[in-house]
Amino acid sequence: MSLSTAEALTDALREEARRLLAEGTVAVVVGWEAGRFPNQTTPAFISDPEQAQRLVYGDYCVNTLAKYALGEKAAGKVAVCVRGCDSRGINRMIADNQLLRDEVYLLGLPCSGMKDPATGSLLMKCRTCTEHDAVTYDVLLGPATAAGHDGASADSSAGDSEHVSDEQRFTAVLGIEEMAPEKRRALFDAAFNKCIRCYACRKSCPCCTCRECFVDQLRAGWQGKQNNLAENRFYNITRVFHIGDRCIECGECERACPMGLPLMALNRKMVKDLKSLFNADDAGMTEENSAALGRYDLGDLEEFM
Amino acid sequence: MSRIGVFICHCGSNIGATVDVPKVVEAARTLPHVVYADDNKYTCSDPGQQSIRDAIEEHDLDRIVIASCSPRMHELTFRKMLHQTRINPYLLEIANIREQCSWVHKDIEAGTAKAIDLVRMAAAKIDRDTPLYTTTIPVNKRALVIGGGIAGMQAALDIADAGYPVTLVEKEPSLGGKMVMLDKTFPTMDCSACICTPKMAEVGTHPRIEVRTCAEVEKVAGYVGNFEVTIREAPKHVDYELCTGCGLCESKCPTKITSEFDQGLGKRKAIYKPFAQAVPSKPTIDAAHCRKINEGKCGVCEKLCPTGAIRFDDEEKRSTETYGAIIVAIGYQLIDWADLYGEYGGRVASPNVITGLQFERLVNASGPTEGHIQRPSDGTEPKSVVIVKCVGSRDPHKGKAYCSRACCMYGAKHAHQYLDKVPDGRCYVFYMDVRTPGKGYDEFYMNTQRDGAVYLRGRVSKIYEQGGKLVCLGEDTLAGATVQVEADLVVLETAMVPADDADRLGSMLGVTRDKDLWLSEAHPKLRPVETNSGGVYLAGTCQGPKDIPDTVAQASAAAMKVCILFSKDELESNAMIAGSDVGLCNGCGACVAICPYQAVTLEEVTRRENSVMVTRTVSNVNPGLCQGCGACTVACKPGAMDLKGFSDEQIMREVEALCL
Amino acid sequence: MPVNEAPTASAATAATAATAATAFEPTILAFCCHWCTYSGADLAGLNRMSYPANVRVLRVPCSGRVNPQFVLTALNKGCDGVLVCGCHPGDCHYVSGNYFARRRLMAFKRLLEFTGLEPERFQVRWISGSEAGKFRDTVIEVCDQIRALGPYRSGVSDDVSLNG
Amino acid sequence: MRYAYFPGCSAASTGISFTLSASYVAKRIGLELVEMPDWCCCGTSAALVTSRDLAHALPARSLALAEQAGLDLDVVTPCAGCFSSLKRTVHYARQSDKNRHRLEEIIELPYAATADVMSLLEVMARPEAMEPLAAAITKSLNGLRVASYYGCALVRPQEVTCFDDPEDPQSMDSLMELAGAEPVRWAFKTECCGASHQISEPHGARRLIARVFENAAANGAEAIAVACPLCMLNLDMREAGINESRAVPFDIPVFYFTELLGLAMGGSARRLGIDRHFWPTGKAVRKALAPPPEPSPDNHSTSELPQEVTVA
Repeated sequence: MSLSTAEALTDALREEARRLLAEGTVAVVVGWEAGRFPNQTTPAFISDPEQAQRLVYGDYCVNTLAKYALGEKAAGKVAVCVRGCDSRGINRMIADNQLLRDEVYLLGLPCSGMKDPATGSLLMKCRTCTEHDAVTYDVLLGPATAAGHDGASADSSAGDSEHVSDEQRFTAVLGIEEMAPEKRRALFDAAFNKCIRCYACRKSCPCCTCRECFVDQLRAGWQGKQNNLAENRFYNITRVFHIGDRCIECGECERACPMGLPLMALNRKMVKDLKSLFNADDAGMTEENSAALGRYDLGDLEEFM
Repeated sequence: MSRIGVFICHCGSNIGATVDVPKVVEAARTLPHVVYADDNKYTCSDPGQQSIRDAIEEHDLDRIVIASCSPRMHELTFRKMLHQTRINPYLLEIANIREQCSWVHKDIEAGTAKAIDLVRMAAAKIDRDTPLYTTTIPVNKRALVIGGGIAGMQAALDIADAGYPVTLVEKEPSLGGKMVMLDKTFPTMDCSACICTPKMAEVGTHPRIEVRTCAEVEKVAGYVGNFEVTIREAPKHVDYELCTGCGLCESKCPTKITSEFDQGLGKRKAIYKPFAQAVPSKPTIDAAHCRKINEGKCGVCEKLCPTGAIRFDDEEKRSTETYGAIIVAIGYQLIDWADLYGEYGGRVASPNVITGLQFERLVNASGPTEGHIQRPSDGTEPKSVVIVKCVGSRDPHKGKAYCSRACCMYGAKHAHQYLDKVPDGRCYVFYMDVRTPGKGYDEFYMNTQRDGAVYLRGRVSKIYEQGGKLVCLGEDTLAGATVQVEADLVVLETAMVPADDADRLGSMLGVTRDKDLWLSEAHPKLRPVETNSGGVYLAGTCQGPKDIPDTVAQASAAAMKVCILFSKDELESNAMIAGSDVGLCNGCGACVAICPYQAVTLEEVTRRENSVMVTRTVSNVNPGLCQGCGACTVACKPGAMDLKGFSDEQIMREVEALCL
Repeated sequence: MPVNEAPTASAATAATAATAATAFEPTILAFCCHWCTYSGADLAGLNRMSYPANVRVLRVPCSGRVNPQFVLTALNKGCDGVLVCGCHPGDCHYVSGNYFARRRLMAFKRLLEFTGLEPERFQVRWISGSEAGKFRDTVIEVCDQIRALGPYRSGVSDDVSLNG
Repeated sequence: MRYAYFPGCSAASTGISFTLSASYVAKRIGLELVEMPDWCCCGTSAALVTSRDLAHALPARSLALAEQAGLDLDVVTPCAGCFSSLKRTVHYARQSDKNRHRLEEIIELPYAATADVMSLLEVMARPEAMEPLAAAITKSLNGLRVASYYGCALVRPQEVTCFDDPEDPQSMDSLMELAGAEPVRWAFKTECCGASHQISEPHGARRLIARVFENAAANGAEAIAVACPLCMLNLDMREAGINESRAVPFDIPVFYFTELLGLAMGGSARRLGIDRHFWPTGKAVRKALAPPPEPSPDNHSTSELPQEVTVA
């Protein structure tokens, strides 16, 4: 987005944050603050009206903030800056009974896609994002981008069309599906071998809100602790299966993964299948829990007869 | 440390022939935690069981693996045997080394290896088994019967006669349902009122049956033995304590409305008893048509009432009570044929094209025409009648695909009644097949033909009015010719379809419905009166079209099921049920939607966590309802929900044992 | 043959692979639901049908009880193939267990195949209590397919493939 | 209101008065009919009996040529037979691409099945036609009791025609009412007129026509309105033959509904083609137009007939 828009939104955000904190409507504001370098930001948790100055909004606010609300809500009502992905994350946690709508105050911000600090081009997760604008908010701090897309500066490859087609969204999946089974096996074995089981993917995922993950429990046969290919595969495939029908495709898991595993390809494989097999609707668009594996239809496709 | 005993059965030669049993015993001894292994000729026999009981004492065993025939055969037997020992009957695993091993693998070596694997799996699983206990649920010994037709009344009478209190809820102002509308009943032709009204009177006066008319079930909560049912009673505007049923009000009431009971052929007043023999035999005021209530005028009934029983300002009453069991007996209704059959006249059909129930009212002595068969259009006696069967039934394209079972018989009855009352009349019956499956049914059909009813095998393609006659175009497939019959009256024997509120009531009670919205029984052959929802039973046509004998039989069957439930003070719940670990559960509710028995609910708990009192919702399984399918355990990501007897750990152990 | 050797393939694995080629007999785990397929399997026994002994049946109350993690554990611990069987949709003793199972296992099967598992190694089949023949034929078919595929390597360096 | 027009083989021959009266009415309500280029026979029931592919391909060729000519208008056809054939083809083509490609293969023309097909009755009964119709009607038909006869092809099979109620259609009745006639409620609106059986199986088929007249007469009809040249032929041409074997002959003239609409717009019998009927229409026309502005010449039955057409 252009410099002027960024500054305008930053001022609006700071003003709103200061007002909310001063009035005491919220106990903490979750946003971004500048990092050490200009193209870097880091999540900020402001509870003092004077500190609202630290908040920024620009092209490099790469973190999806939804899940931080869980950690902060003990202090009281939490204001969260929300774009498309964050707002769907909030809906996700509401649908999973982990959050109540009135525990959060959502500051809607227009988003035309964030940039990768390393390369300056559009982040992969924003390139394939289908919902730029916040699906739910209490106040909208700027014009929704869907209407006016001032993406002059946005990377052209994002394409001006607001709505990403299914082909674009599932390109990675389709690419892998076309590979021969052995090549797919080799690709994922190599990936799973790299996994160091740091669980950053679980930490950043708004679907992963269990009190104690199955991976951390000590149960016979349930989950080996070894960091080898077979147990890594067990963890990764099980996690995809657990969140597959609730995934809001925010791309945080892949972005957070230090070892660069193709996690979104795995998640989107399941999202694509559930969409084509049971025409599951996109997750997190409303507060209802529309998880496809949590329901059934008498007319479902039959392939096991 | 568990002390496992393994017992391998020869089952005569069934196992011994193709499995080297001693070798399996040998292998069993080497398994972890197995402290005793032996073989028996016949483990299920009395000496066989005794040898196990002795071994338990002698070797201080605390769990038993039996490698024998299928658990479907003797799991129960061996559990009963363990009841007589100090071992919990659920600390038992059975390895199926007969049906799924010795009988299907001829090669001894492969068979023996497999048997050893199966024993190893069972031993690995039992190592993780925990003692299980059935819990008890209190049973409120009060029954609720929904629907006051013959089904509901028969069920209520049986339960009340067995000594249990019953509440009978009926939507209409009087008991009787559809049966009391009929004139005669096949095949014996005894008058329907003569056999139905005594039952109504018996129900009305039975000390343990509380009849609630103009009442509907609004909400059902709870589960088997403990249903919390909210009943809404519409205002009757008459105080039944004071009213003596003298009928003065009804005679003087100026407003005349078409009578629903007479299927639109007769009239009734705004304050009315649906029919003479109504039970309770007291009138109600139809608020929608009462001039006093709507326009404040009239009030004749209030002035005339000798006991001052009229209450214009009566309000609807709601009450919530506890019941242990519910019998659904809401009956059926006839299909609305006018929208489906334009060729018979559709919405603008002649008034002389009537349904079977309307014919019943015509021919009924207490009906609008005192039993004289008259054409609704001009009141003249029809000299020729055409009866058309399967209107809406067995017609997947326009109506319902199923056969409504009773119309062949009551079609023949109508023909018989008509020829009886109009000796010089001619009666034609168009049919596809005549189905007379009961005692004396076919003889009745033969008599009707001997009376002169002309049975034409073929469907009627068109009915139209011309020259004051109803011209029925059809065909006689046996003669291979098209047929044209001019009739004064046409009776359509229309299909039975579920009552209007069947769908709503079904979802309230958790009873599934089939594609035609009939309430689904638990098993079509083996459990016809039970449902998948514990404590809810079905009686009569709400479960599907049937005639009166089947309905009454089903009503008594449902009553018996209730009495079985009430024969015990407490209900023993299933032992192998799901359970949720409060510490692991974050209340996401994924399990709640899975359960077909609504056994899982989210409950609020307050407990100390990390030295802070916390209140949050967690999932809770109702032992009375859970049937132990385990579908919810897979929906639970952290594995908080687990199934006793088939827990994640037990199954994982079994899988590991198989792979070693 | 699938590319299955983990980078640190030890000599032991190479040795066991050599002996595998001649006498490979797959180990197949079959989750069977108590009410339908398990009784179908019993019926096969009653009728003295015969099928290969590679299959070990693990009884579960309902196909809805089968957790995909059981399948992953089985494959990781040395099974060469997993079969899940249950009642025909509509016949489930617990009303909707197999409807949920159908959706879960359809999604899970595609996920496994997406990460490279051969489709024959994980199969699901609805077999009723009276379809003894169908149970036998399914077991024979699955055994032949997996025998042709060879042992399944879960990719662990100290891979102790039971039969490979 | 602009439609592609598929005249059909009867338009200029046996159905000439339908064409005359239809064009008369169309001009007055602003209904523009653009004839489809190089249209060919629709195949009607003959093709259907021979081969299903032929029955689908013949209309497809005409429709494809219209598409090729850039005439992307919905198609109107007066004759019920053409309507039934064309509509069946569009329905078949739209069911699946496989079907459409099969047709393209046979007719060797690209065919996208974009144009829908409607009968003239359906078009004229639409709201946007009813307004100009009402405006154009200057004379009421003085409550002439008209029984509207729809025949079979216009309303059946319902899944294909998707037009009006297959048992008790009302569209023609509403047009008659608009023209000031009194629509008769009768039972044979959609019963078969015997169609081509009148030729192949005359003895049996005549009864089908007789019962239509019987029910119309029984309900006091003074005229029957039709919307199909074949119904017109079977009723109008054979009424005389049927009367020969009746004690009390029928005297119910048969009109195309467009003829009656034309009369109500002040059109003369000659201009609307009413003078070409077999059964004399004078009495009904006089009643409809009473007081007659000027006595229209009464056509006397058979003498004027072109020689080759003799009454069967």
